[in-house]
Amino acid sequence: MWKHHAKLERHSLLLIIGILIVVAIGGLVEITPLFYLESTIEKVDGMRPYTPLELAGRDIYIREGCYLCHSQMIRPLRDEVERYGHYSLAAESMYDHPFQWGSKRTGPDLARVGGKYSDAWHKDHLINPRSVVPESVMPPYAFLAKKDLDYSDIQAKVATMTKVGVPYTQSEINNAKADLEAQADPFDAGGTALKKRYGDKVAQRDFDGNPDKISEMDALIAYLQMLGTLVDFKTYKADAPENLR
Amino acid sequence: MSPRETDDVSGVETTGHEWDGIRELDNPLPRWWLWTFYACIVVAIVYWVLMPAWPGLHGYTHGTLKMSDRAQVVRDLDALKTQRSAEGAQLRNASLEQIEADPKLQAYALAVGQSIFGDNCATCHGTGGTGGKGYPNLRDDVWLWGGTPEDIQHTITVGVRSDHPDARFSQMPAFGKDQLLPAEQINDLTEYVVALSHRPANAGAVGRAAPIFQANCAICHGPEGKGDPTKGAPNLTDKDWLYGADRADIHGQIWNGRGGVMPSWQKRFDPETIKALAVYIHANAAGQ
Amino acid sequence: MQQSLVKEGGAPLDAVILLAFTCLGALGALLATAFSADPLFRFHGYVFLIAFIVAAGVLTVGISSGRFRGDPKSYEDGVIRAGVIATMFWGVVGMLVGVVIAAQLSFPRIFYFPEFGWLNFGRLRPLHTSGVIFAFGGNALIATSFYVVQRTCRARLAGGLAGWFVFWGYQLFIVLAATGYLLGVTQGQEYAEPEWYIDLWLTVVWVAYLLVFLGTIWKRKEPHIYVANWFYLAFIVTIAMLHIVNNLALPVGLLNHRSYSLFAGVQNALTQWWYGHNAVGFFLTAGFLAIMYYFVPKRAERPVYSYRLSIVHFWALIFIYIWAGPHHLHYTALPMWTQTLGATFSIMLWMPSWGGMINGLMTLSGAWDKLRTDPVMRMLVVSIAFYGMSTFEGPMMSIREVNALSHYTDWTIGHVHSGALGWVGFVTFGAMYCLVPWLWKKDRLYSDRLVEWHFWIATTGILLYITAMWVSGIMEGLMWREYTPQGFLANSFVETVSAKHVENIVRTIGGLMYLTGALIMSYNLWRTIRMPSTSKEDSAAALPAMAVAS
Amino acid sequence: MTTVIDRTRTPEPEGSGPVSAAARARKKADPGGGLYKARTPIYPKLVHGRWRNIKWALLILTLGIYYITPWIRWDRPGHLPDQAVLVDFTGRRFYFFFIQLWPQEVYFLTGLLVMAALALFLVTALFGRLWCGYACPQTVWTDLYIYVERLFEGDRNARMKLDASPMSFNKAWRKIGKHAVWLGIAFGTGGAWIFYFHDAPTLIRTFWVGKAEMTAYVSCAVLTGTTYVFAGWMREQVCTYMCPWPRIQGAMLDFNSLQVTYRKDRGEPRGPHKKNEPWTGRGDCIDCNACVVACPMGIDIRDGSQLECINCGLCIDACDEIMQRVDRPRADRL
Repeated sequence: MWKHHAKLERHSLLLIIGILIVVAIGGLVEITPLFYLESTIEKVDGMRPYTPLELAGRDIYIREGCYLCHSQMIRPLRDEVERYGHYSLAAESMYDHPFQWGSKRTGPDLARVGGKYSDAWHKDHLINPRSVVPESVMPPYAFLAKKDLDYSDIQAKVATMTKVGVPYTQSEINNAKADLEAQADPFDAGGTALKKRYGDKVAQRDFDGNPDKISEMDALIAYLQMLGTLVDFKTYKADAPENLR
Repeated sequence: MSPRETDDVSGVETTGHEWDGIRELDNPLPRWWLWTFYACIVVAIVYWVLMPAWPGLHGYTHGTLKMSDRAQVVRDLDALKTQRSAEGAQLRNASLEQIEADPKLQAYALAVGQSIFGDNCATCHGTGGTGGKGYPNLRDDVWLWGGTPEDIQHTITVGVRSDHPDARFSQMPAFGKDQLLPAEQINDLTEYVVALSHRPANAGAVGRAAPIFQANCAICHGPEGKGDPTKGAPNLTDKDWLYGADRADIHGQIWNGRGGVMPSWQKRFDPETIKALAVYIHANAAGQ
Repeated sequence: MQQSLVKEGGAPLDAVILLAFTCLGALGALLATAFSADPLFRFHGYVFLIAFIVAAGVLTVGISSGRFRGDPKSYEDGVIRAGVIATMFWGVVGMLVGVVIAAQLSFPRIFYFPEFGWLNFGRLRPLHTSGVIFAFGGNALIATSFYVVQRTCRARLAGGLAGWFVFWGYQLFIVLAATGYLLGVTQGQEYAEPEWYIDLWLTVVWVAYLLVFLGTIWKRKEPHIYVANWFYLAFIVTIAMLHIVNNLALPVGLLNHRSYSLFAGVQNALTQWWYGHNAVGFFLTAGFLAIMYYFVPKRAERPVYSYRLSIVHFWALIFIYIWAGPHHLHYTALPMWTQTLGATFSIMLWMPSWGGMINGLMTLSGAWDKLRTDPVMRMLVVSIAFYGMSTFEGPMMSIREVNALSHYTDWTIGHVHSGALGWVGFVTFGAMYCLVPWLWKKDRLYSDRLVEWHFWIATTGILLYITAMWVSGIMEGLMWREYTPQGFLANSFVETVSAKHVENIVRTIGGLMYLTGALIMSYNLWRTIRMPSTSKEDSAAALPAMAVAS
Repeated sequence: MTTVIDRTRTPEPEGSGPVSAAARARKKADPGGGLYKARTPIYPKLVHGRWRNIKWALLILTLGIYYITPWIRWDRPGHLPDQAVLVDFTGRRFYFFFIQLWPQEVYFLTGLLVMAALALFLVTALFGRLWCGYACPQTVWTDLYIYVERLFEGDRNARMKLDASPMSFNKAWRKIGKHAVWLGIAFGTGGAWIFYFHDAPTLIRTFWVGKAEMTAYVSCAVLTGTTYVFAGWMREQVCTYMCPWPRIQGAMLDFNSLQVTYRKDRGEPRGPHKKNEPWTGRGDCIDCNACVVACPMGIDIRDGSQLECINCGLCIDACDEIMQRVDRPRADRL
C-alpha cells in the first residue's frame, strides 16, 4: 500500500487527478440529487416571484448585509415555530437567487416578519433602531430614506432572474419599471395591472410615508412586509408523507 | 533517494527522503487513532441505517426510524397544547370579566400575556409597554380606541388601519399637505389646540381658530376637544400626545394628518392567546 | 515561460507577455469605465485601470532597464518578502475591522455613525471575514507556499514574473473586494461576497497560482513530492473548484456590477455551505496544515513523525471534508438525508483532522525542551493544540441535537475564532517569525521578549474571546428555548440581546488584545528587517544543488 | 543521580537528544510495514515518598469532592430544591450553595471561566504542569485504576509476569476482578455525574426502577464508558496524543517555571556503583532505572524535557528511595 502511494508522490499530475477525483465525489453525491429529486421542494400554493419593488428591496437587503445578522429560516423546533411562525419551507425560497437563510441570529429571524409590524415602525426602526427598541444593537439606516432608489436597471434585473430560472412572464419583464413605480404609490393607476400580474395580495402603499420620491426605504420595507406571507398554509398539506422530512 | 536510516533520538527508521533538511519517520499509525476512526465510521453507518441518508435516482433511503423533524415538531407542539390545555380551555370559555375575577385564571392569563407581549408587542410599545412617539403608551389610562378589556381584545384582533376587513379605522385629514386649510389657519389651529390642553397660547389666534375648529375638527374630537374612543379620536385636552406635545409636533400632525397602523394579530394568535394578552394589557394599565 | 526562453540581452519573455496583458487589461478597463452607467461598476473600472497602468509602467521601466532577469541559480524570494509584508498588513487591517464590529455590537450608540452608512456592521463584517481569511490567510498561504515549494523541490519558482503576477493580482482582488464591501458590492453569500467580475479576476489569478506552483513541482530536483506540497496542491485545486461552482452567476449586464446566482433556495444553500465549509476545510485547514508540515519540523529540527499517518490522514481528510457542508443547514428546509450525510461525515472527519495534530505534535517529541527556549516554537505548538480543540468541537457541533442549540448563536462565532485565532493565526505568526530572519538574512529576530509578549497577550485575548462566546452562545440558545411553567416562551428575543452585553464587551477586549499582539509582532518584524544583515555569503536563497543538477 | 525540581538554567548540550523509554520500546517493536502500532504497555512501579503522598491526598480529596458533593443539602426557601449544588436543566436554574443563577445570568460563567483559565495559566507559568500531574481527572482516575490493578495483579514485576504468562485460572480471576472493579468505579463516576443534574436522593431511587429520564441513562452510560476506556485502556495516550491542554501548558513554561528534570550536573557520568567504591569522579546516578519504572507515562526523565512528562514527581520519590540506600543526598528541596 505504502509503495503504491509513492507513484502519486512522484507524478504531480497523478497526484492532482487523484485529489480532484477524491474531492469531487462528496459534492456530486450531495448536490446533484437536489436538482432532480422531486421531494426536495414542496408543492405549495401562493408562491410568486418578487415584484420589481420587492426585488429592488431585496437587493438593498443584500447590499447592506442584513443576512449577516438575520436569518430567514425558521427551523422545525417548537420554540422557533412559536416565536416566529410556521417553519420555513424549501418552496418559500425557490425563487431566491441567492438564498438568504443566514447563519446567525444577532437579530431575530425575519422569515415571517411580513405584516407583523407597521410600515411606520419599520421606517422608525431602520432610521434609528434604538428609538423603538432601546436594547437593539442594530446599525442605523437613516440614509435609506434619503436616497432615491436607482431602478434604472430593474428591467434588466427581472430579465436576468428569468434567465436563471424565475418564471417571470414577458409582460412582467416589459412592465418592470411601471410595476415598481405603481407599487410604491397607492394612487398610481398602474396598481390594477400590477395586481393582475402578481396577485391581489401585493401591497400597494407608500411604504416610507414620503410621497415625494421612491426611496430605498420604500423598496426595503416593501420587501420586508412581503416576507413569509406568500405561501397559502390553508391549502398546504403539512402532514402529507411527501412533505414530512 | 537516500537510503533509509535510523533516527538517533527515537530509534525509528526514516523513509529515506529528505527535503530541505526535513526527513520523515516511518512510524506506524497509533492504534487508538485508527480504531477511533473505525468507530466513527461504524457510528456513521448505524446512523445511515436509522435516519434518512442516501439519495438515489428517484428518492432517498428513509431510515428505519422514519425520523422527520416536521412530524416531531407537530408532536412537540401538541404536547405543549396538552400542557396548557386545562387552563387554556378555561380561558377559551371564560369571558374577560370571569377571567379577571378568578385569581388563578387571571394569573395564568397574565403569564401567557407577558410571554406573548415580549416578542410581539414590546417591539413597538416598548419593553414595559410605555410606548413612544407614534406608539401608544399602554400603561396609562389614555386609550384611543377604548380601554375596557373587550376594547383591547378587539383592537388586538382586528388591528388599527390594518389589512383586516373589520380593522378599526379613522382618518385624520392632512389639512396642510392636501391643502384643505390655508397655512395661517393651521397656525391658528395649533394655538387653539395648545390652549385646549390648558397651556398658555396666543389669545388672538385662539379666537380666530375657534370657528375653524368647530367646523373641521369637532366632528371627531368633539366640540370641547375631548375626543371619542369609538372614532379613535384622541382627547386634546389632556397631557397625553401620541405624536408629541410641542407646537411643532401639533402643527405637523394637523398638516400631515398621520395615523398609525397596528397589525391585526388574528392570524398569528389563537383567540385564547389574544384574550390573555388583553387581560395582561388591561391589568398593567392604569384606570378604566 | 521558462528561464531558457530568455534570450541573451533581449527582454525576458515573461515580462513582455505580462506587459501585453496589462496593456490589454488597461484598455478593457478604460472601455468598461467609459460605457458603464453603473457608478459602482465604474469605480471598480477605475481601480482596474489604475492598477493596470501602474503595472504596465513598472513593467516598461523594468524591461528597459534590464531587470526581471532573475538569477536562475537562486530562489525567487522577492515575492515571498512582499507576501510576508502583505500578510502582516492585511492581518492588522482585518483584525482591526474585527475589533470595530465587536465594539459596534457592544456599544451601538457610540460605534455607529448615521452619516456613514458604509461603516455599518453589515458592510464591515464581510470586510473583516474576507480580510482575515482571504487577505491575511491567503497572503500567508501564497507566501509560504512559494517558499516551501522552492525549498522542498530545490527549484526556482516557475514562470519568472508569474509569481509576481499572482501576488499583485491577488492584492488587486483584495482591494476590489474590500472597497466593494464598503460601497455595497456584494453577492450576499457568506465568504463568497465578491461580485462576478471580481470572481473572474480571482479565477485568472488562481489559475496562474496553480500553474506557478505546479510548474515549480515539475522542475523539482527531489524525486518525491513533500507532504506539505500535497496539502498545498489540494488546497489550490479544491479552492478553484469551490470558487468556480459556488460563484456561478449571471450578471445583470456586462457593465453592471450586480449578478444573480444560478442556484436558488435549497440548492443555493447547499452549494454555498459546501463552499463555505470547505473554505474552512481547504483554505484554513489543508493550506495551513501545509504550513505546519514545513515549519514545525524545520523549526524543531526533527523528522516528521509518521509518513504513513501523513498519507492516511491526507486522503481521508480531503475525501471526507467535502461532505461536511450540510451540517451548517441542520433543521433547515434542506432535505434531511443531506443533513444526515453532513453530520455523519463530520463525525468521521474527527480522526483524519487529528491525524494532522498528531503528526505535528509527535514531530516535537524529542525537541520538547525547545519550547522553553524558543517562543516561536511555542506559538506553533499552541496553534496545533487549538487545531486539535477546534477539530474536536466541530464534529461535536455537527451532531444535530447539539446544533439545534448552537446554531444561529455566538457559540459558532466562538468555535470559528478558536480555530481562526488559535490555529490559523498562531501558525501564521509562527511561520512569519521564522520567515523574516530567513528571508532578510538575519541571525535572529529583533527581540524574543517581544515574541513572548505577543504570545501572552494574544493567548489571553483568545481565552477572553472564546470563553465569552461560548458562554453567550449557550446562554442565548438556552434562553431562546426556555419555557415558563405555563408552557409559553420565557424570554423575548430582545432580552437575549441585552443579556449578551457583558460577553460582547469581553469579546471586544479579547479581540483588542489579539490585535495588540499582532501590532507588537509587526513592530518586531519591522525592526528585524531593519537590522544589519549577517555577513554570511551562504544565503538561504542559494540553490544548493541547482548548479550541479542543471 | 537525582531528579530534582529545578528552577535553575541547565543548558543542555547541543545535539544530545532525549530518548524516551517509549521510544526505546518502539525500537524493539516491529517498525515494519504494518498499518498501525499497538500501545506499548506501561507498568508503573509503586513508589513511596513525599510526592506520592501528596498525590494520594489529592486523589482522595478530589474524588471525595466529586462523589460527595451532590449529596450535600442546603436549605432554600419555598419549593426550591434543597440540593447544595444542582444544575437544573428543566427549571433552567443553577444552584450553588447560596448562589442561584438564571440562564440570563450565565455571564458570571464567563468571568469564572476566564479567571479559572488565567489562574491555570499563572500556575503553569510559575509551577509547571501541576494540573496535569496532580489535579487533572485523567491523571486522578488513571492513578486510581492503577491502584486497583495493583491490588489484583501485584506490582510492576508481577503484572509483567502475569501478562506474559499463558491464560490460567489465576490470571483469569485477577483480570476479571480488575475489570469488574474498574467498571464499578466507572459506573460510580457516571452515576455521580447525573446526580449533579437531578435531586440525588430521588434520582437514586428512580434510576434503579427505570423511571429516570432518558438523558440520565445516556449520560451515565457515556461517562461510564469514557471513564473505563480512558483510565483503564487509554491512559497516557490521552495526554500524549489527544489532549490539547498539555501543549498549551508546555508552551507556557519558561526557564523560571518549576519543572521536574534530571540534574545532569549531579547525576553524570552515571553507572552502576558497588558498595565501598568512592563517589569521586562520577555522578550520583547509579543507573538503577528506578525512575523509569516508576513513571506512569513510560518515559526516562534522564533524557531531558519531554512532551509526555506530566510533572507528577513520582520519579523523585523513586530516586530518593535509592539515594537513601546508597547514602547519597536526596533530591534538592524546593
